[in-house]
Amino acid sequence: MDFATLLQMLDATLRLATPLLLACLAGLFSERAGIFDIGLEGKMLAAAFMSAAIAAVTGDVWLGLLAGIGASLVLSAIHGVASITFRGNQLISGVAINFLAAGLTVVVAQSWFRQGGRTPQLSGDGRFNPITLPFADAIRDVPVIGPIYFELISGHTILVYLALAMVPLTWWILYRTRFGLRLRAVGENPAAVDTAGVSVVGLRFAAIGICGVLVGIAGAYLATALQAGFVKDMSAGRGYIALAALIFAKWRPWYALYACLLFGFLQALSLRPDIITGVIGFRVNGQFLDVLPYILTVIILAGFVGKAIPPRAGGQPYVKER
Amino acid sequence: ADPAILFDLGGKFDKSFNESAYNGAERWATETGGTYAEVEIQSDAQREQAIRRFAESGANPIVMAGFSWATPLEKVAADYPDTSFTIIDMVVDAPNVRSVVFNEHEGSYLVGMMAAMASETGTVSFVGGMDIPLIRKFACGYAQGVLAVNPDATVIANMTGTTPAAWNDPVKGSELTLAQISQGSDVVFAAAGGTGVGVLQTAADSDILSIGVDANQNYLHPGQVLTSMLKRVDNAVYDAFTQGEALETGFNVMGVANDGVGYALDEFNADLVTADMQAAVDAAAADIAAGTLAVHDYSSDESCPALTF
Amino acid sequence: MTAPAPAIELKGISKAFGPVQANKDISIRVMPGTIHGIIGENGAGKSTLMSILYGFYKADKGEIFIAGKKINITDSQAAIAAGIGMVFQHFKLVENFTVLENIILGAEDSGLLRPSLARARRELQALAEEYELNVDPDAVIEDVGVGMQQRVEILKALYRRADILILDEPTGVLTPAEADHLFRILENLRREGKTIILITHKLREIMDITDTVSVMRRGEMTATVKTAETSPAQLAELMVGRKVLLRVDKTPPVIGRKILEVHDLNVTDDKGVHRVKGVSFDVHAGEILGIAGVAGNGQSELLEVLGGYERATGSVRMNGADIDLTGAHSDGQSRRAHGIAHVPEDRQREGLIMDFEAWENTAFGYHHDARYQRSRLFMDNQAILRDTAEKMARFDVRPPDPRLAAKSFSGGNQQKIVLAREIERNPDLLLIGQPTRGVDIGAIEFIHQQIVALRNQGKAILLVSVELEEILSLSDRIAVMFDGKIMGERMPQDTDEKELGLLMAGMTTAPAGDPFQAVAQNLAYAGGDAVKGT
Amino acid sequence: MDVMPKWADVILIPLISILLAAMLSALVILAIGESPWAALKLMVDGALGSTYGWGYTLYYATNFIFTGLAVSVAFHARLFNIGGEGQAVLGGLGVALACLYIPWPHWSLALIGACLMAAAFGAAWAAIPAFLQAKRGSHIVITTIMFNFIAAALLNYLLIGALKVPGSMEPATATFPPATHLPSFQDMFNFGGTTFFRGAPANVTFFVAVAACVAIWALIWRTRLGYELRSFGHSESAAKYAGISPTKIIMVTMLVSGGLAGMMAINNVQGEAERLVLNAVEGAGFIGIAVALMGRSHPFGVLLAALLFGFLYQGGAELALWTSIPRELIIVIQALVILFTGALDNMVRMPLERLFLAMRRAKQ
Ligand SMILES: Nc1ncnc2c1ncn2[C@@H]1O[C@H](COP(=O)(O)OP(=O)(O)OP(=O)(O)O)[C@@H](O)[C@H]1O
Ligand SMILES: Nc1ncnc2c1ncn2[C@@H]1O[C@H](COP(=O)(O)OP(=O)(O)OP(=O)(O)O)[C@@H](O)[C@H]1O
Ligand SMILES: [Mg+2]
Ligand SMILES: [Mg+2]
Repeated sequence: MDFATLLQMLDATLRLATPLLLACLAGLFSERAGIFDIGLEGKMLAAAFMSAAIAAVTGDVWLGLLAGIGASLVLSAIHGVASITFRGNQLISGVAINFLAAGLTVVVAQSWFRQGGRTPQLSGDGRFNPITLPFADAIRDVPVIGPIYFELISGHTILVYLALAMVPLTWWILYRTRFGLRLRAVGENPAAVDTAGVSVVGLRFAAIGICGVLVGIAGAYLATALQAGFVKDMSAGRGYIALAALIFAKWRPWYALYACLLFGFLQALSLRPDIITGVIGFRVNGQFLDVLPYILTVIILAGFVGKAIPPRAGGQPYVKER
Repeated sequence: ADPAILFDLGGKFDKSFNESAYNGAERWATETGGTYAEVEIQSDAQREQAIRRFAESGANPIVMAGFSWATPLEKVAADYPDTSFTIIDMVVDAPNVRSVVFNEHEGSYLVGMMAAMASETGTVSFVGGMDIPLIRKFACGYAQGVLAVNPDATVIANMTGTTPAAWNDPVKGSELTLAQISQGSDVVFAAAGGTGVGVLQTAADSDILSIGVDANQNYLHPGQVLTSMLKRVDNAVYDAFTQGEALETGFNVMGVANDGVGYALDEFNADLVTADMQAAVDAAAADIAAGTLAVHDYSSDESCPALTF
Repeated sequence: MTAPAPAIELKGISKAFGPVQANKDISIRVMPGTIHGIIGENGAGKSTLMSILYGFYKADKGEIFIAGKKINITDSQAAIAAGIGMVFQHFKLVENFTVLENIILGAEDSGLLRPSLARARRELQALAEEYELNVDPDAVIEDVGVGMQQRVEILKALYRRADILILDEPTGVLTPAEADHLFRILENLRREGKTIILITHKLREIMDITDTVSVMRRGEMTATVKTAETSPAQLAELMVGRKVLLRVDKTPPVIGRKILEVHDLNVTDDKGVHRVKGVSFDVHAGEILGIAGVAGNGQSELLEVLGGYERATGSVRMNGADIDLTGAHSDGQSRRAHGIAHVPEDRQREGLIMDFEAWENTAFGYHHDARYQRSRLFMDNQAILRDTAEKMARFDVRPPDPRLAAKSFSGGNQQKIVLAREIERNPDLLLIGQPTRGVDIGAIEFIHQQIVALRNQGKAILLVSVELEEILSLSDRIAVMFDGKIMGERMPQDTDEKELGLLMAGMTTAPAGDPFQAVAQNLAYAGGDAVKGT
Repeated sequence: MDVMPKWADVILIPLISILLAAMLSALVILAIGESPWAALKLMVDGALGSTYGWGYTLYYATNFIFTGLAVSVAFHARLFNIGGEGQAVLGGLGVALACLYIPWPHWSLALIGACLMAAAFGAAWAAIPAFLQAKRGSHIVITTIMFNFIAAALLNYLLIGALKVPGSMEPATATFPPATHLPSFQDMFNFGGTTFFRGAPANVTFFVAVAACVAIWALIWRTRLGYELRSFGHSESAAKYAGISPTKIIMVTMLVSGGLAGMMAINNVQGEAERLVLNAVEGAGFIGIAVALMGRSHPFGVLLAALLFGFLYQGGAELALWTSIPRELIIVIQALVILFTGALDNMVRMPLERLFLAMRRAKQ
């Protein structure tokens, strides 16, 4: 594999890892606050649809992004009402949300656009276009760093950079701010937060609100940056892979970045069977690469390679009065 | 009775195969003022039920677009001997069934020639949908056409996947295209259903040429789609609808010779197709029609002289 | 000069949890700079009342005045603002946070953590010096002992400038030395003018440290008196609602052969803490061996090992046969096959399935019994129902309805169901933990009689209880556990609460330094619980 | 103390939840410009108006009975088996292997063989997550989700490789030999010329499913294993006290659960398609969650809920055929049912409890 190919692979990795990363960080906020969220997939899908639909109708991708976030937030709110207010089962609520999104996006898309569950193709300002970073053209021909800067680092949509910036930001929020301290505490022992005079409900809603925004951006990225429109089921299991990445990352922001890059790389790799064959000398089945993230996660979960301990209060509603 | 059409999974607005079938039905409807029944299924399990319900409701003839209808049709056809069926892209051997298949390799050969002539890098590519013999037939014909013009050209061929989901994964289509571009391709032919939308989009975004499939897709990115490999599914549907209940059953091959396949030329790609190109392709088409030029059909022996998969 | 306003005044507080009326129209006044005790049986509503004061629960009715001003305590934030701090029965700490992080949680100065942490570190230093509250600010909670955790909880309150400190059963989990330390801290706090409310079951603690005391019974406040003007006997009567006089009539034991031989038993729990350290003892037929000790000194683990659901090393022989302590056959079923019955310490978590009906609970653990089977495949539910009805009649379980869910019975009746199930199996050895915890007086009497009757039939009984009075009145022989070890064995007629108290504190002889103080301290433990047990 | 009478818990609450779900679904239909009333009529007519409709309704219901039971059994042990989908996929593989490679003399023997293979394959697919939960504490919800994806990939791998018919376009096995074809309702209910259930896929498997309901009922409420399983589900600490091995219960429960999910394949693979296709399960594994929640994990409740979902599926298919309402509407309804009967249970329950409490207070 030559340098240019490697760059191209890494470039694809970055593109494919972005939605995973945004969703993974979204899940991180939610689960760190003690709310399990297997509804990432559904929220991403709903956001993808709404962002594409609104971008198509208005021709303004930023409005689309807002609409996508809005859709995701609505589902987050349902999750919150079910699992925080009414102390329902978070897993079941997540399952319901995934189905709700899978069904509603198609039903609404079909009755709105009559294109078989698709939105119209987006163009121009209706989608996020790649941005060229300063000096990218200038240093393009400098050996090694030139191509790296031009090919790999420059030329992505704004959302890619946003996702990357979210990693240190998430770390900083979690470990350096009051909000982060409380957020982590509420996922470990909500009673401690409650008796310290901080609202458990408020914190948890805030957490799933952030989760909704981030995964909403992930969905919008799919439909308006990676693609130019929505198609049915376009999240294609990315929400679950993000969940796997979250476990893989042991609920930590920097690890989340590495896990998502790894899974993104696997996805990029499965698109280039020629490279795999070239590097390892025999043909690897595409399905195998596609499910490798899941297999790796199961192995991690099994605790054979470093145990992943979820936040202690995760998954349980905070019940004061029986 | 009214005729009926059953679309395949991508839905009638997939901008390619199903949409072509839909256009045929619409053409019949506007020309004759007739009405027809239609359904877009969402899953394989609905197929048999859909055929039965239409047959029972008295629709005749019933046209099915897509090879996946073959298995349920084989099962059902005998139950409704008075109904005529048409299946496109697959052969079902029953007295009341008309099977329409296309010589996709011939059409692909023609657009392959155009790709080779338009390419500046000498590398062109192909993105297929689901990895099945039918799609390899496209790829193989395309590669033959490319090599006929430029024996030194490189043809990169990728399939999107091995499940029906591969027909509807524009994200993957787009990534495959980018990978091919990085390998030097400057013309990409998409035979991938809904996935092709992503291929054409990315080609347009990256300023390379693309080739559409089935329906005329030139309009999707004016000036950036070199041409489209036309597979006249619309004609097949139109024919069947027009013949009505007295449909002529049996085996029906549509190729270059009877205008079943071809390439698209319209105002959107007029600037891209040079006179030389057009002349060469038309000559080849004439040869194929005359039988003097034989394009190898992948599905005849599951092998391709011009491409390895 | 007018009297100062009470630091705390509650008026007409009521609170119901669904069908349970936990607090009924409760009023109470606590003067500033005093220590006010609250006592009452399990479930009397003490914790509920205090949690309402702290804003953890919301009262259905009633008013709260702090320093004479009516305030509306909607949540803990409001209580903290009013200068109230509370140390809960179950600590409210974030296990994987450091001490410092736990202390600033909810009381941060600004959006950013660093300045808050720095200030907390400084202030902690000052508080530690002022009140003898030494903690390591950077230790992680899950790595430190309960004593330190409790100090962190107190520091949390002081850091928030609490003038009123509520402590809910603070000594239940402490060693005598730690409790001693705690009381010194409380004295210091009182001297500083803080108001303290102390919930406890231990009358001796009340008598020793409080200025006034309130008694709760079944959700109601039955009396508030000056400590100096009352006696333990009077408090006990107020607590349970009638004169407390209960002696178990017992004939001298007829000691038979060795039933259970425990030799060099060691238990290490999942966290790697060494819980039981080389314990050896025997239990004979016709004998009750009582194991005394402060909660958390390894008794629970000992019972769990003998009951078959905790792993151990060492040797245990039952009727001369070795018992598997680690392998595949180490479970409750195999123990029952050896003739061991077990009334667990926590009947609601272990002894019963609260959602199961009484008859289903009667078969619990014995569901493989031949008489409960209809065929090889199916159980005979009718047989279980009949059996349950009989048992309920014999043990006077009220209401005698086998189809009622276990959770619908009161604590005493739940315990009778468990006891009936275990005793009626005619075991050679009965393990019984905290037999009367949370059980009312009438039921206590009945349960004690059943235990003695079983012993009179020549069965061996191993009794574990934190109620020293219960141990003294039931046991034929007493072993005291401290820190996972047996500190010594005594015959009940040759010992008294004083000596046992010393052993429970880990001392075999009176300590050299301040013997009087230590004895008094241990007495607080030894005597405190007795009232409820008797 | 019970606040509510039992009937309110098992009948009233699910009923209210269903009504809420139905009302919201009606709103969705209104919003896309169709008439909910007409849609309902069309669904009732299409699903229950003819023996043909019934044949489809019962066919779908059969699938859902199996997956609903699978989820229910696990629920009783407080395990959430969200992997019914993958287990059913593997069950299909088992059925396909049994039907393709063993020369069965008669369908009845083939049915037994296929049942065993389906159950064994489904159980095997549940065994790994179960083992990891029991021994390593890996959250079974996450592992079973992962295993769904792995199952799909595995089947895909086999259907385009070893099991594929050479030259065929479709990722599917060959059609099973005629001796393995199960009698459909059409074959069974053919009295003197009048054919019932003509063309519908309902087949003899329906009776197997009903028998499974009875068997699971007996297992849960009449056997020692069921007793242990329920004990474990209610209180793990109590189960340990009683000498019930958590490992054993988790393993056995998940094996039974996976086996049931796998057995669904005799209906859709052997009974209907008569070959194994890629997407044979079609989400039935997930619908099992809704069915179990609605049926309150009781086999009889599961039977009723499965019939309701069978009706929804067939009715929804009819809607998609004759109106512009896409079939995905069923998924929306399914989501709403899961939401209201599962996650928002307390929303319905809490006011009702307060009502009953107030009524009781008033009586006193
Ligand atoms: N969160 C709750 N939900 C429902 N019922 C509760 C809750 N907390 C307490 N109760 C019930 O309220 C009653 C009073 O309980 P509370 O904990 O106040 O008693 P207590 O006097 O502190 O007892 P203990 O000595 O055991 O701590 C009991 O019947 C208890 O079961
Ligand atoms: N084993 C136990 N461990 C801890 N707490 C217990 C235990 N048993 C009971 N309790 C608590 O004590 C409370 C005692 O209330 P209980 O139901 O016994 O009411 P009661 O009216 O006093 O009945 P009874 O007079 O029969 O005991 C229970 O609600 C429970 O919270
Ligand atoms: Mg209490
Ligand atoms: Mg009581």
